[in-house]
Amino acid sequence: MQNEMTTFKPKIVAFCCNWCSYAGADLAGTNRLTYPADVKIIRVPCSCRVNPMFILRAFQRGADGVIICGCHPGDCHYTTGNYYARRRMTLLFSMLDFLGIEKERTRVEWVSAAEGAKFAATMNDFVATVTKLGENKRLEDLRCKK
Amino acid sequence: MQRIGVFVCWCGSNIAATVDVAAVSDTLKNEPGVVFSTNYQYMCSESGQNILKDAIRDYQLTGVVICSCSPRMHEATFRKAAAAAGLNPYMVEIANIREQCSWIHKDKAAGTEKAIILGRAAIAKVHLNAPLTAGESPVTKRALVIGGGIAGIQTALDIAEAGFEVDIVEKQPTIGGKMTQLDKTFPTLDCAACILTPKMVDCAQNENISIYAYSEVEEVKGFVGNFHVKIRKKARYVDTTKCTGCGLCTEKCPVKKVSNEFNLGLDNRRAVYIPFAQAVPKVATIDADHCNMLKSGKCGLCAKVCTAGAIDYKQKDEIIDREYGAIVVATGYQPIALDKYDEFAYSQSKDVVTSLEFERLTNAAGPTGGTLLRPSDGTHPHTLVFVQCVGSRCEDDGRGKSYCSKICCMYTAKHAMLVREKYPDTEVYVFYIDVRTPGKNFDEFYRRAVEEYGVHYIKGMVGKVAPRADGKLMVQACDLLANEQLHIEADMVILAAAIEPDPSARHLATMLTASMDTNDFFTEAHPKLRPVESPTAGIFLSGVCQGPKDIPETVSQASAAAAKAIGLLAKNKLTCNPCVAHSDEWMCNGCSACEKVCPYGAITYMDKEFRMPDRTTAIRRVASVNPAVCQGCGACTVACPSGAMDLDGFSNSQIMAEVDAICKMK
Amino acid sequence: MSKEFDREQILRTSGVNPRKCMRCGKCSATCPSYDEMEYHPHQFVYMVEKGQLDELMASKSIYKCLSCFACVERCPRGVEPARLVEAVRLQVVRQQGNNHLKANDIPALLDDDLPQQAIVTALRKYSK
Amino acid sequence: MQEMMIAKARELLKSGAVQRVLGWKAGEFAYDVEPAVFESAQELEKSFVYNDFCGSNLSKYLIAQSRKEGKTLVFLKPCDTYSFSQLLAEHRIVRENVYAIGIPCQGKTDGETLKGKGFTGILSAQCEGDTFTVHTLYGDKTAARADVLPERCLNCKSKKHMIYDELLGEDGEVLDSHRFDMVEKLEKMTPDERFAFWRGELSRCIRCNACRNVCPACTCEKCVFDNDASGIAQKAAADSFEENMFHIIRAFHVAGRCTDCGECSRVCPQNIPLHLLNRKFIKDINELYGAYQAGEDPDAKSPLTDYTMNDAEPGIVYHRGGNQ
Repeated sequence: MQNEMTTFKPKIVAFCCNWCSYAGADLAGTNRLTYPADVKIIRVPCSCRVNPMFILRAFQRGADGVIICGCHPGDCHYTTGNYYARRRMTLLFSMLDFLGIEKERTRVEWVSAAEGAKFAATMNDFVATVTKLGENKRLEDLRCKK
Repeated sequence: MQRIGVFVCWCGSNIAATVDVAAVSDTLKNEPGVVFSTNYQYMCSESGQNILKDAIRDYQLTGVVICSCSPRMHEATFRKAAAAAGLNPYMVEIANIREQCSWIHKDKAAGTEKAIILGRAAIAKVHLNAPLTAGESPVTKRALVIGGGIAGIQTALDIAEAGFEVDIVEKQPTIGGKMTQLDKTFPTLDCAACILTPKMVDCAQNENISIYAYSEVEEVKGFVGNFHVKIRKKARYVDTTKCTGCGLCTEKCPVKKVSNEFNLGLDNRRAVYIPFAQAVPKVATIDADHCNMLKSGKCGLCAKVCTAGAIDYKQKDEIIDREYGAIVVATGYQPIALDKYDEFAYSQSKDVVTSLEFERLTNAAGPTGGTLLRPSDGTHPHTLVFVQCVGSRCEDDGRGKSYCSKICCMYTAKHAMLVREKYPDTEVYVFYIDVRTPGKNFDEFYRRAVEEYGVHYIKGMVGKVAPRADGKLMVQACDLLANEQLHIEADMVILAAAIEPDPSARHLATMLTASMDTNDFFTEAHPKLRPVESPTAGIFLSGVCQGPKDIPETVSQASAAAAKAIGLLAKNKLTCNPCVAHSDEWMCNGCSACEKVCPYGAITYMDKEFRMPDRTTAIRRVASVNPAVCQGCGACTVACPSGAMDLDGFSNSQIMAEVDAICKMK
Repeated sequence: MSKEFDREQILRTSGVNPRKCMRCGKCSATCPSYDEMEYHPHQFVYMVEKGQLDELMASKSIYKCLSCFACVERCPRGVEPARLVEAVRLQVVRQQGNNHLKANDIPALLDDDLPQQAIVTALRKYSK
Repeated sequence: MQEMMIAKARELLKSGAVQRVLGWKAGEFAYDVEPAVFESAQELEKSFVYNDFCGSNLSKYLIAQSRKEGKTLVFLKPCDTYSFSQLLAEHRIVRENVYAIGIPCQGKTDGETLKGKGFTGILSAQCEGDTFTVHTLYGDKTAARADVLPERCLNCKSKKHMIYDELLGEDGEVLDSHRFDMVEKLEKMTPDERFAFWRGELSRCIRCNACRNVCPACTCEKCVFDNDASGIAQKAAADSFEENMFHIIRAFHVAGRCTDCGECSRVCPQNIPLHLLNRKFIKDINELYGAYQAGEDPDAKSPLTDYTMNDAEPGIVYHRGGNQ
C-alpha cells in the first residue's frame, strides 16, 4: 500500500490567468522554486474564462485534480472577472461535493504575479493532497460499469 | 490539417540542462500535423528567428509551436518573426518549458516528459488556431472633461493647447470647483482666486474649449475613440447668450433667504444668483426651488429689471448629443458630513466649523469680508482649536473613512499660521495624530507655523467638545507626550473633515463602465505605472476622483491625464486586440447573460432577421460584440449557456484540446 | 503564571487587538476618570501590546475605570480600551482566586441613593 | 374551472383578441394529458381539459408560439408563472404576443404516481378537498390527496401568480415549503453515502434528453450537447463519465435560472430525482448569496451574473456540507 502511494503520480491540470497567476508561476520558475512535474499549466486570459466544462472534461480524460488560479479578488486585470469565477467555482465545487466526489480534488487559489513562492507552495500542497486521495475514480464510477 | 513546425529552444543551458531538447523535438516530430521539428540554442536570437522564418517558407507551415521561455517573455518576438515570414502571427503558440518546466524540475527524465506533454498541448491548440486580424476603429478628435474644477480646467486647457476640441461639463452654474472657495493656498500662500480665475477665463476664451456649466452627463455609450454622450443642460431660466452678468436681477429679487451654497450656508443669496463675482460663465441662474415666479407664477421682478431681456421662465432642460474620442473624469470631492460626530458638537454649535467653512470665514470675498468672526455672535475669537483627522483614518463603524485625506495637515498648518499672523492676540492649538507633510517645501511650511508663528501643536486627539451657556466651547483633549488631559476654553473649534469622492461619481462610473474602489474613488489601470488611466480604455482620471490629493498634485495629474488623452486623440485609428469574444448568431438565445457580466459594455443586442432552414424568416434577438471594446476576458463565454459566445485565441475547443493533450484518455 | 500567558489571556478575554491602535489618544482625551488613573487608557493599550503587565496589574488604575465605554465609543480604530482594562482587572481578580463581590452580598448593599448601574459595574469589576 | 376556461378562451378567440389557445388536451388515457394548441371553438370543445393531470408547464411552449403572428392565450398555474416570468426576463418570449390567464392549482398528480400507488385501470380522477377519488375500471377508489401528489406538489413553493393579464379564481400566497429537506438530508450524509446514492440514481440514466427537452430553462437555440463544435456533443455515452458530465453541466447551465418547477423529475422515465441537483444549486445560492427565487422579480440580478466583493471563497465548500 505504502509503495503504491509513493509510485502514484497524479495528473493535475492548473488553469492560470494570464495576468497574475501565470506570471506568478513564471516567477516561481525564475526563483527556481520546485514543485512536482505532475502539474501542467493551461494559460487562460482570466479565471472567469474557465468553464465548468473544462474542469469536468479534465476529470473525464483522467485528471486527478484541477486547480484554478487567478488574481486576488479586487485585483482582476479585467476588474470583475475573478468575482464571477469565484461564484461559479464555489457552486460547482459544492455540487461535486454533493455528488460525493472528493472535494479536495478541486481548488481555487488567488496567486498574484508577485507570489511565486505561494504558487510553488500551493502546487506542492495540492499535489500532496491529491496524491493522498489516489486515482480519481468516483467521477467515472458515478455510473456503474456493468 | 495544419502544417505545424516545432522549434525547441535550449535557452543555452537554462532549458537544455534539465530537459533533453533533442528528445523533445524528436518525439514531437511524430505528432499529427507536425511536418518539421528542430531544436536550437537560442530561438530568440536573430539566427534562431531565421530558422523559424526559413522553415515557415520552406515547409509551408500553417502553424508554429515554440517550446521555450514564458510567452510573457517572447511571444511578441516570435509572432513578429512569423509575420515577417508571411504567417499570421496568431498561428504561433508557445509551450513554456523554461519557467514552468526546466527551472523548477531537477530530474531530467521528468522534465523531458513534461516538456513533451506541454509541447503536445500547444500542438493540439495550434491545430484549432485560426488566423486573426486586429481590427481598427477611428478616433473622434474631441475630448470630454467631466468636472470643471482645477483638475478639469487644467486638463481641458492642456488638451485644447494641443489643438483638440474639449468640452467641459460642470454641474454647478460656474466652473472653478472647490478651489474657488479657498482663501490662500499652501505652501506659498498665493491667493487661490488670483491663480485660479485667470485659468477660468482662459477656458472661456479658448476657441477649442466649450463650457457646459449647470449641466450633467446623462448617458454614455460607445467605446474608446467613439463615445456617444448625452449631456443634460439644466434650465437656468436665463438666456446665457443675452445675459451680461450685470447682476441687477440678483439685487432686486425679493426672495432673499436662500442658503448660499458657495459660502456653505454661512450666509444667504437670492433666488436668482451668480455664485461669485468671477464666475465663468458669468450669467445669472434662477433657482427653481425658490423662485416665486416659477413656483406660483407671481413675481416676475427679475424679468422686469433685466435690460437685456435674458430672463426666460419657460426655458427647458436641453439634451445635447456629442461624440468624443476620450473622456477625462475630474469629478472631485466633498467634505464628509459630520452629523455622526456628536463628540465635536458640530451640529450643536455654530462656532464649531469645518475647515472649508473656515476658508470662507477668512476669505475676503466671504460672508465676513475676510475678518475672522465667531459665526454665533460675530465677536473676535481668542482661542482656536484645530482638530485633525476628523473622519479620516477611521476604521470603526462607518462614521468615517479608513484612508488618510492627505490635504488636512497642510491646510490646517496654513489656517493656524494665517490666524496667528493676522491676529497675534490669539492662542491656536492643533491636535494631531501624525503630521504628514511629504511634499516640496511642505515640512518647512509646517515648521514655520510652529517655530515662527507659535502655533501649539499637541500630539493627541480631542475627545469631547461641549458648548457652554456663556458661548465658550469646552474642549477636552489629551496631550500624549506630556501624558496629561487638557481642558481648553475655546472660542472656535475647526474640524479637518475627511474628504470623499463627489457623490455623482458612483453613477458616472456605472455609465462609463469604469471601476471604483470600495471608497468610490476611481480605480487606475495600474496603481504605479498607469496612474491616470482607468482600466476602461479611453477613460482618464484627473484629480481627487482617483484619490485624495492637493492642488499641486491635482494639477500634475490633470496634465498627465491630458497628455494621455492627447496621445489617444492624435491617433487616426486604433488597433484592437484580436483575441476578443464573438457570438455565433445562430446559437445565441438573446438571453442577455453575457451582457450582464461584461465589464466593458462591449456586448449589445439587436433584433436580426434570419432566414431559417425551413425557408421562413424569423426575427431573433442576438448578441453582438464590439471588437474595439472587448478586452478578451472571457467572462461572457461561461455565462452563455448555449456556448454561442466564444473567445478567439482561447476558444472552448482550443482549451479542451489542451486539456485532452495533458490528460490523455486513460 | 508567565507574563506571556497573562497577555494571551487578556487579549483573549478582551477580544482586543492592540496593534490596531494608531496612538491618537482619543480614548484618553475622552476619559472622565483620567486624572484618577496612574495609567491612562491609551497607555493600557500600549503597555499590553508591549507586555508591560506587571505595572498594569499592580496599578490602582484598573479599579478607577468607570466602565463608561466612552473610549470604546470614540476610538476611530475600534480598539476598545475599556475592554482591555476590564480584562486586566479580571486577570488580577482571577489570580487572587476569589470574588470580591458576590451576587448574594448585593441585597445588603442596596440603598435608595445608590444607582443600579453602580451595583452592576461593581459586580463586573470585583467578581470573576 | 374547465368550463370557465373554455368559455373565456372561446370568447377571446371569437373577438379576435387571440389567435390561438395554449392549454392541455386529453390523451388516450385520462392521465395522458398533454400540452396542445387550439385554434377554434370546435377544437376547444372537443379536447380541451383542465384537471388534476394537467401538470405540464406550458410556459416553454410560448417561446415558439409567441413568435407566431397574432396573440396566444395561455393558461398558467402559479408555478408556471415563475418560468414564464424568467423566460420574459431572458427575452425568450415576445410579451406582446401573449395573453396570460392565471389559474389556480391544488397540486397535480400524474399517471406514474398513481400507478406507483397501486391504482390500475384509471378512467379519470377527481379531487374534493383532501380526498382524491380515482375512477377505475374496477370501481371508484379514494386516497388522501397527499398520497397521490408527487413530491414537487407536496412541497409546493408558491400558490401565487407572478405575472398574468387576467386571473381566473383566487390568487394564493407564497408558501413556506420544505423543499430543501431532501437536499439537506443528502448534505448530512457522508461523501461515501452521497456517492452511493447518486451512483444508484445516475447510473439509470439512459440519456433520453427528456429532462432537457421539457425544462423551461433549457431553451437554447442549440444545446451544447447537440453542438459538434462544443467538444462535448455526444448523444450516446462514449464513456461512463458522459452522463455525469451531462447532468452536472445541465444543472450548472440552469443555475440561477431554474425556478424549481420540477418538470425534469416528472418526465424522467427512469425516475431519477434530477430536481435535487437544481435544488442543491438553489439552496447554495440562497445560503451563500442571499435568498433568490428565479422568476420572482424580473429586475433582480441573477446570482451567477452578479457578485459582491465579499463573496465566500470556493474553499468554503471544504467546511460546509458533508460530515467527512
